[in-house]
Amino acid sequence: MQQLLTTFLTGLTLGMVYAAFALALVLIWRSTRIVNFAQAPMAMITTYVALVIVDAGMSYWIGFAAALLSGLVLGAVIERVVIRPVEGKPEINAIILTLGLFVVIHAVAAIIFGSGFRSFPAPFGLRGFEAGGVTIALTGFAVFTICSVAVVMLLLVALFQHTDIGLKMRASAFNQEVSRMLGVKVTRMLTLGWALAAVVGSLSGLLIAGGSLVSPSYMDSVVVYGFVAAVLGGLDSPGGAVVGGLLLGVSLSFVSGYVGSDLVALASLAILIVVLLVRPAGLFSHATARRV
Amino acid sequence: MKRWTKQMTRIAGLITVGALVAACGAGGRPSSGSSSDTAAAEVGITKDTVTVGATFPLTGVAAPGYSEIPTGAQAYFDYVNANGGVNGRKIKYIVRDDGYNPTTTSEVTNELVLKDQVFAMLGALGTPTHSAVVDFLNSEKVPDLFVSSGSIQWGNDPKAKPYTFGWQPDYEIEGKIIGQWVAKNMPDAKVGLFLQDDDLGVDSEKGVRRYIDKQIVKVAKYTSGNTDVAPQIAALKASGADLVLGFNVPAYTALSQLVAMKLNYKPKWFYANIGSDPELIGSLLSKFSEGAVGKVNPLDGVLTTEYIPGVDATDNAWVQLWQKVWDKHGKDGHLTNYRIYGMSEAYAFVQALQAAGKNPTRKGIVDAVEKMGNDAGPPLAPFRYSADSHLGISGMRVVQLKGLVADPLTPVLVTDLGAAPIKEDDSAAKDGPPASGIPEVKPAG
Amino acid sequence: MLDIRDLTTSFGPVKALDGVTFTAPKGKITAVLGANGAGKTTLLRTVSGLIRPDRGSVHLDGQDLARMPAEKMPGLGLAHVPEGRGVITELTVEENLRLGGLGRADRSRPADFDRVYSIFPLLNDRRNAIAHVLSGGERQMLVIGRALMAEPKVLLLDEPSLGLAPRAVAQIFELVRGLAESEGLTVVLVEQNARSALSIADIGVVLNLGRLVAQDEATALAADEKLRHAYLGF
Amino acid sequence: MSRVAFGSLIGHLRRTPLRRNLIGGLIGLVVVILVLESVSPFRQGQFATMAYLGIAVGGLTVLTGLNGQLSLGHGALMAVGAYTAALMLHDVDKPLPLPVVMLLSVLVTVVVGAVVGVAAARLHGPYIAGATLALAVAMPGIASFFGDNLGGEQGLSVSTPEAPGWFADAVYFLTAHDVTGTKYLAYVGWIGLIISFVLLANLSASRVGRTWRAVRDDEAAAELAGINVGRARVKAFVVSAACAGLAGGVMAMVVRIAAPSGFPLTLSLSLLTAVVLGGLGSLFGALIGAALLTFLPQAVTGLGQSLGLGDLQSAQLAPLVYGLTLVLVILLAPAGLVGTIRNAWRRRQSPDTAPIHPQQEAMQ
Repeated sequence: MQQLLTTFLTGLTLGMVYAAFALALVLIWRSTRIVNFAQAPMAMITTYVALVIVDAGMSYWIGFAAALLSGLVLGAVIERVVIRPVEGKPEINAIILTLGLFVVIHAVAAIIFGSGFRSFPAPFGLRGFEAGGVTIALTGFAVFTICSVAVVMLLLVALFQHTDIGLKMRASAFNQEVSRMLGVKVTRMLTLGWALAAVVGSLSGLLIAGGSLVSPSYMDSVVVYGFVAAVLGGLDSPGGAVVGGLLLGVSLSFVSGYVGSDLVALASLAILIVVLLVRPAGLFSHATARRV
Repeated sequence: MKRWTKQMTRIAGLITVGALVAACGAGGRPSSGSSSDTAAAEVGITKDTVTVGATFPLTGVAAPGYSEIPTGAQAYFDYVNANGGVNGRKIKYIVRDDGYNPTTTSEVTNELVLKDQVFAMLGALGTPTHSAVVDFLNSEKVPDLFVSSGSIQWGNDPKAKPYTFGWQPDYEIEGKIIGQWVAKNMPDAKVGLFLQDDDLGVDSEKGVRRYIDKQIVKVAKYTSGNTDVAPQIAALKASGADLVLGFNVPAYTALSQLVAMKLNYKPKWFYANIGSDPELIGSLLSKFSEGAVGKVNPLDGVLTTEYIPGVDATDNAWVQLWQKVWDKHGKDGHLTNYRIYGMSEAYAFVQALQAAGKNPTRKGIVDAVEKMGNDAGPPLAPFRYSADSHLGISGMRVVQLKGLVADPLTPVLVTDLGAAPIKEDDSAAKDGPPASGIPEVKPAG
Repeated sequence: MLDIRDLTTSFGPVKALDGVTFTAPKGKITAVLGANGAGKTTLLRTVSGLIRPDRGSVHLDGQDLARMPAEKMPGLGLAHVPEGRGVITELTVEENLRLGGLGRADRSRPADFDRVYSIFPLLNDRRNAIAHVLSGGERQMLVIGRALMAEPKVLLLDEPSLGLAPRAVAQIFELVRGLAESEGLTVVLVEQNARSALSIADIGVVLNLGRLVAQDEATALAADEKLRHAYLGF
Repeated sequence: MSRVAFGSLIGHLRRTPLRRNLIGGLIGLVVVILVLESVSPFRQGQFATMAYLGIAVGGLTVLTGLNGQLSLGHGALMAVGAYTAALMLHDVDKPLPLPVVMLLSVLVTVVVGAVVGVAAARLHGPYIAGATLALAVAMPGIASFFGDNLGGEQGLSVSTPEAPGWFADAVYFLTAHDVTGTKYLAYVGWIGLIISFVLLANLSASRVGRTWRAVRDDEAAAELAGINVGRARVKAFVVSAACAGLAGGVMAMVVRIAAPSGFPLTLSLSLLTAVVLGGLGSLFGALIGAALLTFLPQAVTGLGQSLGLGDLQSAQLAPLVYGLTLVLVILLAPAGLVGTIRNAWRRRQSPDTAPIHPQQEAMQ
């Protein structure tokens, strides 16, 4: 029973992180129709920013804020400088470009920070929660993980549904030309979309790293599962990303604990295939395909 | 479409260009291939140099830790070269990155053997990676010395792989020694195994089961690369295991400790040597939570084994030598157990090269290593090298970590594969290094 | 009053607009007519900043709009209702309207939804519906309503009758007429259907292959049989 | 007179694509022999690597360039081919003849490719990308799970087959050189590459190829024209899987092992990058891409070392340069290297015509 609960809770925590990562991918997909494979190393490098600050003796929270802020800047700069020229071009160009960025950021991080493992602190306890002599794997940090991702999701919903800037971002994502006619500075919205996505990606990087080890490749598996989660939910649907992430996190945790650790990746493939065979554009795709 | 049907002729053009490029780079065919039967100088040996090659993961997931090994070896070779080299020859040490991908290992080993024309390979790391090239090296008759991996396949069949030698104690004898120690000292423990799902796990489990088959209540395997080990540790906890034997790499020692903390799971831990570098694990875990871990070493009290003196043994003559070498020739960073590992392999290579005589040949060094057996060197236990076995160091001792220091619980225990008995043998442990820090081995035979 | 002088736009070597000059007076409807490919839509897209002209000027209240980016236009009082309607179908009706309101010049007071809802009560009933479900006529109302949210001085209307039932077309034209008269809105109406356009317009201009070939009172144009046969197809 | 006759014979042969491709193939073979006989054994090994990468990239070029389907999982299909070959060449005294081994590698991969293709045919754009990405990551896990038969993490070692006597004799007859192991593998790889490229070029010039392009250009229009879109897509996937299988079979012999760690995600991704680097939709570009994958890392590492960088820095230089090359090619030469050169050439020939972008042609 305890094993069951532990497996479920670790899966849930991991699923929240996948969800955040998938959400970052969805934000970028919606605004620029690009799958950003460089999201993982971008998050990795902002986590290193936090690590440098923490290692310099400053508080975790300063590092945390700095990582999110540098994510914001990094996302905006990358969109402006590198991505802008391929927007609206064939999708494969953008895919190769983000793969190229993936490799470059990776190599740069390895050169600057070395390729060794470093430990990354957590702001809250890493000990499980005790109830009646039974320890549940719900640590303070896990609670923080779940809450912060939930808060980010609520903030995003509020931003998109209830603010003018959110409305402009959505409009730009759906129809750039009409948005321009209505006075929306579309390019600025795209930059903002990338910047916000990079912040959410950075958050997922910090949460994966918290109380664990980081190295330049520590986010690599997250990009796969995060992307699978986004595809599961439907790339256009932020809600789908969250559901996809949770579904994947919990099921993979059970596969790892009860079937075999080496079948985790296979299980993710199986889940994806089953879902896509039933719904080829993800669980939460709109009934109407917007292909013209 | 036109361009598709024209392709074939264009391809011809490309190949020509490729040939030109290749020809420029290759500088013509080497005159003496590996099959040289002339009396001329041996491949990789000149009047004043000996070239050796190595493949290590310098990038990618396996790079952390392992990429330090060649820096140690390099420092020791620099030390030897600064003191005149071996028989007047400087050792040129070429390291190539394989990213722990056997495909790349194969490519860079080709490069080392065919282009750089190394005399021998030294300390190439990894089981799957080195499996890819072991047949090639043997068919090219390149001495393949001291593979950095505990798989038994490097040494258990010298007929099939006459040029390949293991170095560290193989995982099976480590499993045996740990198993016997548990059977003797903790006969009532309920044992859980935490295994890496490859030859490390398989060979060690085989060794352990020889002694405590009935005590094992649970086997949990993780796949290298999947850092979420909570399901495995939860399964061990659920089984009620109160002693966990971990045959895993260092990162997973840290991860298993972290997850155990989350689950409030406090069994006795016994990590195999490969995963127990206390300094590395300590630094990995130093930042975690509640201050408690920061002050007390999380591995305090953990059991493990050792087969060469580690960086903690500051009063050991070997470690003092390594420290001296590193201070003088090391690059960035400080002396670590990985670097000591690299230096110890480099030391063994210098021994072998000396034993191969003034004009070493590939065949000659192989014969010399087969006779190296009990020669003095840093390992605590003798090598098992002979014409019938190319397995490396024959044993180790069980230690308990107190802070960052390893406290021996047993004398050095030596054994061999299969049913070979475990015996005490402290003979090699007492050897100190020569005053010069450079071995003085007489040519063999 | 929208004053267009010598407007010239090219796509590569092809001149899509060639020295077009005319004035659309305030409070009047100016119909831009011509065959397919005459340059009508290019004219509107150039005026609203979606295409950069080679030369020429577009003056609105003494300010030259030519070569200004499209996203500045709503703030300067110019609203463009594109061909094919341009409803953002993923947003709700009200969100589409809100978006229109964000571009208005004077943002000191809240956007006036009530005015649009009073003009188009149908939209009020469906304010929370996703625009995707609207019919063609409803979508046309929505885009005109959305353009009005910006409180423009000039409204550029591209083919509002396209694909609509005659009754819906009549309804829309009547509405545009009313807006021009009651609110002093300057309307530039691009239409394929010249006959019905001239029936509500005050002034007509005729384009052919990017050049202005005729410009007159709408009634006069409608009466010019030769011109009708040559360029207007009725 | 004889020259005239010869000329007319060539002219006659050049008239049909099949014959023209065959002639191209033969010329290619001659060049391959010349090259392999004149370079060092190390370069022969590199050419063997280039051959199997070229086969896989060629197949992917057909899928992505001709049919518009994206696959991030071709490394997994190569793994299928490699494991098939390895199972037949692992610890066996009398291995099957090499052509049979290669054929079986292709067949098994075709079966797997058909299954994947049927699933992928329903999907579009990023959804195919996601599914194939998951495939690339999942496949190595199968090898670990069935460790008893597939060798687990350690993999299956492959004993390189000896060159058959007739082959060695033939090469010796032509070139007066003996066939070493590495050279033999390079020959096997390049013969495989030439055969598969001739077949691919023919296929693309045939009705099937036109169908694929029609589906790529406009699915709805293709459907209206009576093309079974799903079937066309599955067919394209199967053909490219066959190439991946052959590539995997050759790879297993060149690398001498089939192990899960030999098929990381980066393999699949670098195949795709090679397709684009060379120029999407061109077999010639595929070969350029494969050449870059093969020669660039080693050249950069060597350059780093000759500049006095340490082993570690030189090792990290290779991925950095590779990544920068990708980014710069996409930003500065979006038609790929071949396409860009072709455009520049056309512009020189006739300055007025607008450049063509094979990608746009390919992907729209």
